[in-house]
Amino acid sequence: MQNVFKLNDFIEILKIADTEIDKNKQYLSNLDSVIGDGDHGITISTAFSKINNEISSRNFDSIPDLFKFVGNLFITSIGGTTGPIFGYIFIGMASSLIENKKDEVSLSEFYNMLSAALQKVTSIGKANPGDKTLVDTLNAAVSSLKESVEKNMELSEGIKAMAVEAQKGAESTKDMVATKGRARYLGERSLGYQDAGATSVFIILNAFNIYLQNSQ
Amino acid sequence: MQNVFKLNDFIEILKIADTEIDKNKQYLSNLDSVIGDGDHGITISTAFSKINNEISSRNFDSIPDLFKFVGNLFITSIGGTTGPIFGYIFIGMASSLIENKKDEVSLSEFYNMLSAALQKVTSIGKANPGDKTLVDTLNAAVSSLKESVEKNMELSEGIKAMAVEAQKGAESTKDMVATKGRARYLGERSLGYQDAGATSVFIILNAFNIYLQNSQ
Amino acid sequence: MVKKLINNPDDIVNELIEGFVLINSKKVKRIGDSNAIARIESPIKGKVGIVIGGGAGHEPLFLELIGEGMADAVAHGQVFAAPSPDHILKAINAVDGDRGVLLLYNNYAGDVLNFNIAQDMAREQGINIETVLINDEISSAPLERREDRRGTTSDHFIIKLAGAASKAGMDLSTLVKFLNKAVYNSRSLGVSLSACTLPQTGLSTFTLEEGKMEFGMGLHGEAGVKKVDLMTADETARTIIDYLVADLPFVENDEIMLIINGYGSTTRMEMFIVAKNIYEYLSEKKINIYSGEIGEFCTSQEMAGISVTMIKLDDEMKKYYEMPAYSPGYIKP
Amino acid sequence: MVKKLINNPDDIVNELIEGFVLINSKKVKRIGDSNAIARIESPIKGKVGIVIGGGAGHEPLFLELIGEGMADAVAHGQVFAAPSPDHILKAINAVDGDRGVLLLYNNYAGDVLNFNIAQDMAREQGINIETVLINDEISSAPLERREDRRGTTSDHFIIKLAGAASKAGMDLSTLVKFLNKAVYNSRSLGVSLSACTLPQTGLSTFTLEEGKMEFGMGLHGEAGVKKVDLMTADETARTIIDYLVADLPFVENDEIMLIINGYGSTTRMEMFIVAKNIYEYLSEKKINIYSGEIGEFCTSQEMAGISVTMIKLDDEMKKYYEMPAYSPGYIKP
Ligand SMILES: Nc1ncnc2c1ncn2[C@@H]1O[C@H](COP(=O)(O)OP(=O)(O)O)[C@@H](O)[C@H]1O
Ligand SMILES: Nc1ncnc2c1ncn2[C@@H]1O[C@H](COP(=O)(O)OP(=O)(O)O)[C@@H](O)[C@H]1O
Ligand SMILES: [Mg+2]
Ligand SMILES: [Mg+2]
Ligand SMILES: [Mg+2]
Ligand SMILES: [Mg+2]
Repeated sequence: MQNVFKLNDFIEILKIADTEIDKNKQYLSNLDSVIGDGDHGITISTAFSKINNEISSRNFDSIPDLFKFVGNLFITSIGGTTGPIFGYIFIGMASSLIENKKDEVSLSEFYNMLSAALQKVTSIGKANPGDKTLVDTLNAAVSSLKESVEKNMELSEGIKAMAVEAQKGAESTKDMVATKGRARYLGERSLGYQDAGATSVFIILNAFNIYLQNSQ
Repeated sequence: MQNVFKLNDFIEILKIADTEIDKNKQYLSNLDSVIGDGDHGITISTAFSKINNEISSRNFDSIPDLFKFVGNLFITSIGGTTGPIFGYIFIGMASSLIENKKDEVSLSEFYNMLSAALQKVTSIGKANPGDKTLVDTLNAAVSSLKESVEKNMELSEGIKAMAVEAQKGAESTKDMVATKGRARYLGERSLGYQDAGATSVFIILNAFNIYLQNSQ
Repeated sequence: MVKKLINNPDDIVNELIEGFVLINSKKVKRIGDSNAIARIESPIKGKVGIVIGGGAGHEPLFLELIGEGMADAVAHGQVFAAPSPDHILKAINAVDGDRGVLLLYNNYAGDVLNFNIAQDMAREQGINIETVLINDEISSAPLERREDRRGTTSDHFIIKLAGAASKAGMDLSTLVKFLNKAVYNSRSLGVSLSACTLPQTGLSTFTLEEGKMEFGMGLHGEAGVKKVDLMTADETARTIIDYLVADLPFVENDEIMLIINGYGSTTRMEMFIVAKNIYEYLSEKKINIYSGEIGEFCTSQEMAGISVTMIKLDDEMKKYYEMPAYSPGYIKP
Repeated sequence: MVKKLINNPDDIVNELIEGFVLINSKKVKRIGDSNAIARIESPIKGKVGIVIGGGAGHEPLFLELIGEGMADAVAHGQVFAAPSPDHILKAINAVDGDRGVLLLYNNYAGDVLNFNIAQDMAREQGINIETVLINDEISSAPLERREDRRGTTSDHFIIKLAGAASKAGMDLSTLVKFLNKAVYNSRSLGVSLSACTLPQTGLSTFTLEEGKMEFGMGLHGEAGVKKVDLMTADETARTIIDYLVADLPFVENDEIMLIINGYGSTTRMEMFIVAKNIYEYLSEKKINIYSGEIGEFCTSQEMAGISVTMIKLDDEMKKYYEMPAYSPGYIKP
């Protein structure tokens, strides 16, 4: 049973993320149309198709190489809020590895990656946990990873726990009042609805889990 | 019991017509919206209010004077198809009396009036009986009057019969395919719906009947 | 209930005119409190006065098409109802200079009745006055009865030609011939996706079921030639073009004016998509688009749908089309 | 189902741009197959290049506002989504002459993120580039957080000023100050009567019950300040004007630009009726309307409703407003 992610694992995980996002495209748009402008499912699924297309015709030297490429593609060519915000998640993940040309990532290194992503996104988007954005999912995932690393968990166990907490994080946005993004104009009226971006980040993080479960 | 119409009777009848049209305004617009453009109730009720307003502040020398005035008001200031078509009905009615300054109208003279109106409208609008227009109501009314005159009926009996036949005339448009007016574009699809103008002409003719019934 | 921004339903057209005159107070004047509105400089010496008009509810048609190089005056009826002759006569009198007056309007029974009465009244006043009827809409009668067809979305183009030619000094009888030629070469056909409501009553003039669209629907909800399942923009474009091309007919190397008109709630985005499909299809057919316009030129309240107008051009029509026109509702710099 | 005239939902913006470029082929060019479109004569020497942009679906904004005396290039995103930096950078590169480039767009989080990235990329290329954000919509944040407000229907006016001033040779830093002054003096507020649907999905962005209307609704269905029973045009006009006047505040003898914008399916008839009511109310308040415009300047698909923009003018703003502008979507002769 594998205890590290290799470059090829990540490439496969991005494919799973693409498939999972695609399955949930309509659902994500529905979520966004209640408290946003209804386009999140389209934007994020278009982005993942594009990314997997581009990846398939390229070779990557290292894991940070891959993540930087994905991040830059998101940032420069997707648009919407999704483009830059998700782009900086991947750029953030790459940044924690960038020093040395990394070709394996342990659970603790993965924790560092996601933690850097959270920092990056917070500094760009100025949303904090509780603001009813994808930061709530990321934050829950990072906390879970931190605990799992401290408990010295296996990779797949840690990732599984992360997915569970990410889901809770996404669901927790239901009880929040939006203060960032388009939903903020709704104020109190945003209560009771789950945030679209928080949900898609969960779906993406869950792709890591699906991959590890399948490869067992 | 009166056996002729006098000037003042017609003025009272126009008031009744106004009231009756007003009651049926929505119904007439509904009819027009199924096979026309939905404005007939508004146009005809606006016209009758305007006419009664203008009449109330004027004196008339004779019956043809009154009808000419009403006809001209319709023709010059109402617009739509209704303005000219209904205008020529009144002008036609006046024309059969115009020679001598008439101040009473018998049933047979009334028959001549309506008969002239029918002719006038047919020559202006080019619609024949069966074309699903107000001509069908007028035509039925004229035929009934002709018979009543031949039978030497009392005024109120003749007018009552006319109203009955006018209603049948209006209802007969249900089974016709429109070939004139906006409804003609519907072709076969106009079958089953009663014509709005045919209905308002019935309502107006019925005002003559209501007046005579009330004054008995 | 009518979900529209109005006040007293009986006062709609009056308030419409007031708002229009307030915004354009330097350019137009209302004749008393009538529904006749004329260019502020009317009557203009040396040109035939162009009077247009018809029912309200199709804005920018007709109200907003008076201005330099366009019409000189407009007579408005109530919503979807022809103006009465008294308003038309006021418009005629306002623009009667020294070259006569032209009545230019759409071929609907109500309009013809009322404008003819006004024309007779003007003639009795000694005014030199003629009429040109617009009848471009091909679904309303077969080609053999072209004179029975109603007028629709070539209006602003024909009015533009009338404004330019009259401004250039064309005399009344030449103008009538010229415009009749332009009308003769104009063809329009539209498609509706949803109904409009009459603002006074809130009633729909027709119903279009979910997933259906209708070809040839009239501007007041008069039924069209066929009701079909909703097509793509491309299929819609090709179907309309096929009808139009067959009707004149337009042939290879013809040079045309193309107008894509939105009826009300259809977006410009959709109109541009249809435009793309039409450009491609006409290029396949080797019919040359001299100039293309998209916009809301003739609306039918909040009806969804578009119409397409093709006008076969010759040098005379091109010349007057190219002259500038400045009206609140149509500008050609 | 989406009842709109489209083809492949994923290709909407691409086809929109193609249709636009076909109709305006003598005036604009698309940069490769990107969503960047520039005036055909770009880059123009001696003037700051004006780049505008944002999500599609608001036509004529932004696409149709490039032209002489208006913007020089536009970068378009998908419907209701900010353009990505690569398109923006292409627009920047297309108009970068010898006087620098100005980015002028609406203050939405997505737009700010993407335009800022593009601006950084342009600076890395050595381009002299600045940004002006439009934030006229008063319901989106209280006055103390004016910089959080979104931009809406003063856009075409601010773009017009930018086009005129840059054409007249104003340098980049002066232009930024001038436009920030114009934005500072701009206030808009709208009211919605019915929702719009996203063309790709057919989903409504919100629902408005029968008989209700909402003040301050955003252009993408973002909720407004209050939902009320449908008001008359006059009550609506007065309520909007009260909010706008209190916000700047506008005071007696102020001279203003008035813009009445239709969001999509609201008729020009309704806009004129609202205009009449606004003219009357502002005259009561002794606020002078220097110039009034009505039309669809910034739409939100087929949403029903209107917005009103008031801009306090000074001599400099009037001077550049009076200069001519020719773009497909906005002409001032
Ligand atoms: N400032 C922010 N920081 C982090 N995430 C944000 C921020 N603003 C919005 N988001 C996320 O973006 C999502 C919306 O994305 P999308 O629909 O693509 O963008 P848009 O609002 O431009 O239509 C929201 O659901 C939210 O999770
Ligand atoms: N040629 C005609 N001759 C007689 N009556 C006609 C003719 N055309 C239409 N009508 C009548 O006019 C009525 C419609 O009137 P109205 O709704 O006011 O006019 P419009 O069709 O201009 O909206 C029809 O119901 C029909 O009875
Ligand atoms: Mg969104
Ligand atoms: Mg009617
Ligand atoms: Mg009518
Ligand atoms: Mg969006």
